[in-house]
Amino acid sequence: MKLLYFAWLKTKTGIAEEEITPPPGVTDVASLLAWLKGRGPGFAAALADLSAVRVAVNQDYARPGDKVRPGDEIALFPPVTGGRA
Amino acid sequence: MKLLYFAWLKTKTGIAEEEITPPPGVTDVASLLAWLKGRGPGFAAALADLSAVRVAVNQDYARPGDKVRPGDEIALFPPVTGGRA
Amino acid sequence: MIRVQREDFDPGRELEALTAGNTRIGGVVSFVGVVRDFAGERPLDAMTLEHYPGMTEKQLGQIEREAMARWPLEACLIVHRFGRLSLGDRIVLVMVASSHRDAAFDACRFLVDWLKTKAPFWKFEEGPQGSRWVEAQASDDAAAARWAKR
Amino acid sequence: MIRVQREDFDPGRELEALTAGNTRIGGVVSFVGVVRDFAGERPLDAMTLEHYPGMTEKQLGQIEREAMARWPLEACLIVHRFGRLSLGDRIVLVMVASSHRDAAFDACRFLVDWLKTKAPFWKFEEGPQGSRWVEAQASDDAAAARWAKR
Repeated sequence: MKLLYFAWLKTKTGIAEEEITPPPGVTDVASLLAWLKGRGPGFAAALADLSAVRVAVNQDYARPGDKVRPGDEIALFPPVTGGRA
Repeated sequence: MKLLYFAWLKTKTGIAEEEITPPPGVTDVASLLAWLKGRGPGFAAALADLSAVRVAVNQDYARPGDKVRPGDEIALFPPVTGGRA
Repeated sequence: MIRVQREDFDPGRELEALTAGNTRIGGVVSFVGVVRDFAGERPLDAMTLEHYPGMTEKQLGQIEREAMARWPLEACLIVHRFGRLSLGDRIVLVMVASSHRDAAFDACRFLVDWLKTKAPFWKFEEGPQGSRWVEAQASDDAAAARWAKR
Repeated sequence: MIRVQREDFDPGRELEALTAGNTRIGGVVSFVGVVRDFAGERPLDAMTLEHYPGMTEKQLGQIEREAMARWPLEACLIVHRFGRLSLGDRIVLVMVASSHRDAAFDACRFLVDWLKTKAPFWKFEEGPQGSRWVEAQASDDAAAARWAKR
């Protein structure tokens, strides 16, 4: 499973991209985030407020109940802030 | 008083621009149009349907009751048809 | 700013000129009107736009001032051509710059709707079936009426 | 058509390319987003737009197909820049061509509203008071929500 981090999620975790193999209990977005949170202080800080975190699975926006599978590309990022006029 | 005609009002009257001195009874747009209508067959044809005629007095849109005075620039034209997309 | 001219215009260059040096501008909304073929209605080869010199500038100026009063705009430009135009030629440019995109969109649409009912232009179309003065459309009056103040 | 690029774009040339040879086009509505100074909030020197390559193109493509399905459009273009941008630089171009001006205005505004809530871009602003990641605005979600189908 490939994980990508953007904007301040990249800054706080210190990671842009990584390959991971989560434990068997990780089957959806919510359980993935819960597991990531326990990986260390950087992750705990980055994921402290999940209302400020968006998740994409295979480049589409995903919700907590959406499934994650080996081989998926999962991205974590804050709400988007493109051109603001 | 200067009269201007545009689009098919110019075609039907055969006049683009003229200087006129209407009789004393002509004091507003409505009486001016009534008087013009009697000036000949071209004018009668051009002004047969007044719902298709717009009038401007000194380059502002005017209504039948608006006053006309010596020295005014009066224009007669059909409803405008600028860019139509 | 208002311009009534026979020559074509360059929308990219107009955008540069309109926004140059104003760092409060966050969005620019433009409308470019083009001579199109009314397929299904009647084919068109070319057309001539007649206008009323003097009144055109006066009316466009009034409409522009109205837009500047109703929305927080940084800059505004209307360029309207007259004379003979062929299929695909640009007719009109309306360009509105603001800090806020909503103001720019609303003001641009307001200007385009009003242009079509207030600016003294008349179209004379030439096609294979002959030539004729184009008649006004009730839908244009309806489009302008949606901006009437209540 | 979708383009995500570091380089600037020329709105005039894009207009030419988008409309060339299509005589059904009667109106083109464009939005150009520009890096502006948020006077009163915090001054800005420059910013960097980070994006998610691949997802950006996918999301822009979906939004564009949605617009083409909802309105009778002749052509559509979205160009979005990324990387470091200075005050006054162009960020994004949305250009929509149609036979009918109402469709072009509606579709362009729809695209701009959705871009700001769906396209994976993040702004990192640099100013005299330091640098920071810009936070999302609730007003952008509200703007996109007005297009939700009922």
